[in-house]
Amino acid sequence: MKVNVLFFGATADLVGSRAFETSLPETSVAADVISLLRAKYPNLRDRKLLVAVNEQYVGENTRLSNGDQLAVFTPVSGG
Amino acid sequence: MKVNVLFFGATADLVGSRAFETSLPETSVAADVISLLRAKYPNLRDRKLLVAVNEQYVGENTRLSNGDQLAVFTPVSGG
Amino acid sequence: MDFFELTTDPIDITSVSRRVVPLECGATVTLDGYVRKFTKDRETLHLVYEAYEPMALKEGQKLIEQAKKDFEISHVAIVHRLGKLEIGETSIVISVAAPHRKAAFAACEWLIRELKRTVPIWKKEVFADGEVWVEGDAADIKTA
Amino acid sequence: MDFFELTTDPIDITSVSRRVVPLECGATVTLDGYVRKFTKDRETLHLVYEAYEPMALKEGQKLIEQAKKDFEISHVAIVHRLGKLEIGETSIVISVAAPHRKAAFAACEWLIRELKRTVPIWKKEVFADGEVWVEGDAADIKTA
Repeated sequence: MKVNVLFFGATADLVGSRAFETSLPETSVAADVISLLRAKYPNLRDRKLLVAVNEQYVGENTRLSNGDQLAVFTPVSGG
Repeated sequence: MKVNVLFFGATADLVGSRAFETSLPETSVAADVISLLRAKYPNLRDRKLLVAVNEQYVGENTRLSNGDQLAVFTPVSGG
Repeated sequence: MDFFELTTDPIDITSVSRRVVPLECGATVTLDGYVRKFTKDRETLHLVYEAYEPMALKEGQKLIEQAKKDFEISHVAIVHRLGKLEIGETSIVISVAAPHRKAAFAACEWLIRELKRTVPIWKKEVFADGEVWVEGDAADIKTA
Repeated sequence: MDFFELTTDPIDITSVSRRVVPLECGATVTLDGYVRKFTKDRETLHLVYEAYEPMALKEGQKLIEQAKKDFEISHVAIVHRLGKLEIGETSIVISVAAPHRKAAFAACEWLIRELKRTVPIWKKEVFADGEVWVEGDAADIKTA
């Protein structure tokens, strides 16, 4: 399956891009995407990262589906 | 000595006037004015009353001086 | 910079909360009190506020000075309206500016509570079926 | 009636705090956050806010719904600014209207604390000598 990952703020700067599309095995979970990103972007390795799937926060063990829109980001700092 | 007493809000309505001038013995304290007012205006008898002398809250035993400006009023309710 | 004012004119909230914005501040907490139409089922027609003005100004300044001692805040702005107020009109604005929001919240809450206890202003509620001067809770007023 | 909005335009505080005033209400508490020039001795030049907009709107609505369940309040209005903000410009306004002020204070304080933890918006501080994306405290975010 394919998923799209969005980046914002510090995460976009660390990654050097604002989106990333990737193919994953059918049984992948959110944590697999984090591992893949940390492998691909060493800047992310020591950062706390949160994951949203289709605009909802999810836990690391949440199963992904084809076409999911992910966002992976550092802790928010609005206000 | 003479003192002037001001009334506001509920107190002015209960008394039917906004000021009252009176002569007092030289050693009078704030409580004496309260007693005098309660005697003169029965409407005040069961009301909690605060006293200010020259725009400062005072206790019942505060000595008065000639020319003092008093205010006697029910608990405030601004805001 | 701080101010405590009485006015018979309508109060513009922003003109109070943003008249002074110190450069070390990042948050302002504003309490905006206004005339409530319904208290449970009882309908208010309007309110009337009356003050012992010179003493109210002194007591207001004292509150501001005390708040600035007790909380880590930079600036306090208070405007209280007097006279007749229609439904929805603002009777009081208290704005507290601080480097950080927690002190601003705490000081603003303290200021409105103390103001209702110590500043010589009285409120008359006018209902369809009568009117009443509201009596506050004056416990423990500090006296000279 | 309640609203959570994102905007790149300057925010007028009164237009947020007084856009809706329910008739059973008597108090509105407003938090107004803005760009602080000095944090201790360090000088900020400006801020940049960026959001994951569709998710921020959803998270903002969730906060409002939760606040209305947990506090005796009538109306919540939140506007957050995005983009580049100069010193003194307002980044956020949170207004809570309630019949009585205590619930409004409590809800407003809860809303800003939760917003800073859960709503996907990020702040970049630009100083004279560099810039940094501020990292928040994301402990215990509730996940689906």
